[in-house]
Amino acid sequence: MLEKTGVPTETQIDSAFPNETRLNEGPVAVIECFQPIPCNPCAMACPRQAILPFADINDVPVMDNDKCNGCGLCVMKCPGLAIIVVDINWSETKALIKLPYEFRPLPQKGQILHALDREGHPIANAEVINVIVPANKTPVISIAVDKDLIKKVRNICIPEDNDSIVCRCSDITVADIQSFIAQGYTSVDELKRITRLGMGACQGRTCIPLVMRELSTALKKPISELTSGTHRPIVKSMKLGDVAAYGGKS
Amino acid sequence: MINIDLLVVGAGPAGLSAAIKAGNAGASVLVLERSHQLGGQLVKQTHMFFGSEKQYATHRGFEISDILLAELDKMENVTIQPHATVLAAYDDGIWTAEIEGQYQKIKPSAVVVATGASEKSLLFPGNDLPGIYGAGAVQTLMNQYGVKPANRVVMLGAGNIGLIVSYQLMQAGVEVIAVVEGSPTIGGYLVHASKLRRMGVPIFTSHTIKNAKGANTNGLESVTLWKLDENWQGISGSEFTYHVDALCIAVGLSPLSELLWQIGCKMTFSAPMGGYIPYRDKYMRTSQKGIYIAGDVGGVEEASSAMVSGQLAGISAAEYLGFEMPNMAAMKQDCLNQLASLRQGPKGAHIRAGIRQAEVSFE
Amino acid sequence: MRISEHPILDLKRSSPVKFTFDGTEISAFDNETIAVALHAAGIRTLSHSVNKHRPRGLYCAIGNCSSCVMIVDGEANVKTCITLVQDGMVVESQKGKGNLQ
Amino acid sequence: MRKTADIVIIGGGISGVTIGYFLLKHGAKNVVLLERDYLTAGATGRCGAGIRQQWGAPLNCRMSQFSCEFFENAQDELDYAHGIEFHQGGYLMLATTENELEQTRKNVALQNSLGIASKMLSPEETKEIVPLLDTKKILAAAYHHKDGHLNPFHTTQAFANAFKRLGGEIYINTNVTGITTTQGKISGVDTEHGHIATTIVVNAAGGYSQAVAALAGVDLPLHSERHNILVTEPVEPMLSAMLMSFSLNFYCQQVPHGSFIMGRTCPDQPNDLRITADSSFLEAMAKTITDVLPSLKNLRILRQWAGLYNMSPDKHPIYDQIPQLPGFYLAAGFSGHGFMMAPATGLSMAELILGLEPTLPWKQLGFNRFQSGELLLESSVV
Repeated sequence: MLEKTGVPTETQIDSAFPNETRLNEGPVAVIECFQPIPCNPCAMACPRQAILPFADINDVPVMDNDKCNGCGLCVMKCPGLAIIVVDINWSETKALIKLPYEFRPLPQKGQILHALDREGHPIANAEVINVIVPANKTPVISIAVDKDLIKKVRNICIPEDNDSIVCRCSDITVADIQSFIAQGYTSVDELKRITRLGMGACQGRTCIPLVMRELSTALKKPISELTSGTHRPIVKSMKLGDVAAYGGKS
Repeated sequence: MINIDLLVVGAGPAGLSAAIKAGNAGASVLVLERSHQLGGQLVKQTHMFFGSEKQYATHRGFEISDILLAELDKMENVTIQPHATVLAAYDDGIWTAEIEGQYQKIKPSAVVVATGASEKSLLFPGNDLPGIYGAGAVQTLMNQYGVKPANRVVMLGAGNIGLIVSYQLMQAGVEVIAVVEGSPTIGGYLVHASKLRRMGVPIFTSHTIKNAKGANTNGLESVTLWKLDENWQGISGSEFTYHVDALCIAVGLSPLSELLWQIGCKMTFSAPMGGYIPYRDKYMRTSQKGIYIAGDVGGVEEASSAMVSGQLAGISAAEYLGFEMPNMAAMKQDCLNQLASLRQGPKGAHIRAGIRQAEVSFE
Repeated sequence: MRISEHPILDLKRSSPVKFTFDGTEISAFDNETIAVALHAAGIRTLSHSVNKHRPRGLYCAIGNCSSCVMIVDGEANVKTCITLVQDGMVVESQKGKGNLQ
Repeated sequence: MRKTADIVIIGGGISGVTIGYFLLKHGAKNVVLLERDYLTAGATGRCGAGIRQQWGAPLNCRMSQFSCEFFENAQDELDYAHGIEFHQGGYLMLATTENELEQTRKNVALQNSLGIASKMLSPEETKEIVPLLDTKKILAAAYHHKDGHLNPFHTTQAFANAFKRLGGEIYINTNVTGITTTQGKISGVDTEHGHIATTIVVNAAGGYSQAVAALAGVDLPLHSERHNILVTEPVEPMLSAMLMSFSLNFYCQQVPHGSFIMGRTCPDQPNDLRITADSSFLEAMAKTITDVLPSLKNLRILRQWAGLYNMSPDKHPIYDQIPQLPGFYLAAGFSGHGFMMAPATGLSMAELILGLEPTLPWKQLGFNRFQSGELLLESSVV
């Protein structure tokens, strides 16, 4: 339970979420503040009085869900980082969650992050949809996650750059490749030309199969539907002087 | 310019077998091998071969290489050239090569491409540290040169190569800490696996490497492994670490098909055969007239199949060149029968699927 | 280190030679490649990658990859896994892309 | 894929993306670019990517002057994070015969009169710039320090990104299968992914311009020639200038990441759009280059490839509307220097299509010159 673990119980989480009807009506703030402490910035932050005015500064916040439009102003004002905004119908398959994140480096729009649960375990990948950096230095990050995870995801973490080497000759990592694929380079030849991958002394023997696997994963296409790229002579390097010495003799 | 009836690219089991058959038929044959040693992967194989008598079963790989080379030694119309890398194949029919440091052009009337396969690699943080080797490199060190690659090794991959090389490592005096396999089951022959288990080597299926670490100067010092879930994702919390000075990667082979691409052979991707393979007819001809394939470049199989496909390619190329032997049709049929029997068991299912995909008729 | 006794292989060593690696004398046999001889002497960091300067060693041992390039008798970018050692050879670690002589 | 556009550009090489960029910059709307494979898949991704202002014809001087200045400021203008890697190491044009020496002198005088600060160098002065050079065959050289080299992939991407930021749309892997006309005018483009209705089509298909024109039944006075290039392993910097010689038939440079790129014209090349590599190129190139730069003999060749020069009768490009088919524009026939001229191409084509006053003398580059016989002569092409 919360007092022992720092993690709210399922009952507590359920009590913080609005009912399904309200969730379906649009973005709404969810406040996971269960212990009376002397603190009221959330109620002060809300321009629509959706967080009901406190009688006592020790009150726990109470929402009028119908007034909330999910603007997220309270998210960046809560000293306990206890508030998120959930938009379950953000797209056909994904829900949007706005959450506070006070670490550097900041995530970038379009970046794929790990979505963490309330115990800090990665439970899914999440795409960063928006990053708002307010003056008070509590940025609000919007992420898209699978709809069934809205009650689970409560934090993010930026995956470490995967510095596994794809191309030894030109020192290109899998993070480099993933970033170029995300920028729209979606074939072996395009990646070769923009990164020099496979253009070194090994002639692409080690790296091309690895890149094709990365492309296949990123594009969600079987390798058989990708093209392997061009195969240019020569297969082993040869000195200019030795080639120049060729006299056509047999 | 070297004019020759048949150019054979590669002096491994497939290329040597092709040269024997084409040479027997009377063709002038030039075999070019990039290494200074002939025999391809055979020379690194210290284990007794499977198969049947026709594919030299129970002989060890390096002995088979000697047998094939001794046979070729008797043939005056066959030249075998080590230290000779074929560089390129052009659409005007000219092939170029570096032969003992010299640039040469060759105009062959037919070609058997028997370039074999190259090892696949794997992505994980630290994958380029010194001390991380392809399985072939480890074999080269210990079996070709008698040098111990390391003291404590983890093997990635429980296919035949991973299992065999693990065993060979132990014969070379190296401690094999574990064999790690991403699939839920062991891919190689189970007799190979049992050989290792009774030596006390654990085999972890549904496991893979998470990362490798090492100091700048000495290279690899430890590997962290973890368990995979049913979607091949690492399970956090399942990590365990071994202190080792080498990691050996045996995650499969990929056909070395660059020359076939260059000459315009039609190719198809076959995962079970290791990657892109050429379309070929039953008798090993590619979509390009006069260009034949033999061995792993046509799809990764065992050395026994490589030898038979080499024989078949050699006979077919000789026939294409107009050479005759009294029993050519029967010899070809014998090769086809041998290949069918080598591929017919449950361990041959993926190969049969690959062949079905790539085998066509060009007439 | 070299294997002294092998259950299957009858290891025949050929003529002994000496070469230097970054100034240190190394003993080898003349049918070995440079990379093999260095391994036998316990040296396995052979090169450093061109951009990130990561240490690299023998990886494929058959000239496929570029992991083992060194400066041999003044010549840069020599694939040491397929170059045979010779008596008196001067082998040096390569930093960067190598200078052409 | 959209169904209508104001302007459709065919070809995702450097010319196509610059035309698109300048069109939008000058106020065009709804511009779509179609590329059969991917950006730079054709000649752009295969070219030497040298940039020079040393030409023998005034028009080429003007065009390349404009282009070079554009590239100098492209980083700011196009706002491309990676950078286009413009390395201005200078071009050395080597003269080895008396005729060539005389022509080189004339060219330098012309260039100087147009404000291009090229100069003649003695063999000794040339060797100071390129110590590797064997000067025994060299009578003199022309040098211009502002010439140089670009990364063709990043340069194309920089224009493409800027084009998209201005609202342009790019469809890659989209083969044009037909060009439709109504009452003798362009009415649209058929692609493998659908039809786009438009009244303006720009043919910027490089080596394949004739094939694209043929889709509309138009026969162009152009042909495509195969040219080979080789690239070496990268080594530490040792040659900062681009070397070229018409009499010795070669060009050669070391690019920023260390590789040498070199090419020469080989005789008897197929003109059937084949771009497979040529079996005779390597030894011809190796002999030529080791003769001039003997110390490269130990440098290793990594790869060779070929690409198409789209040749016009007078080795100058054609910027024009097809006279018999209103709405069908052509930017082709670059004869091997389309990459370095690309900003001039983009601006000129935009002005031509949008009916703007010419910044550059592109009016001389129309089809008229072939009828009137006023061909533009250019001596300086490898």
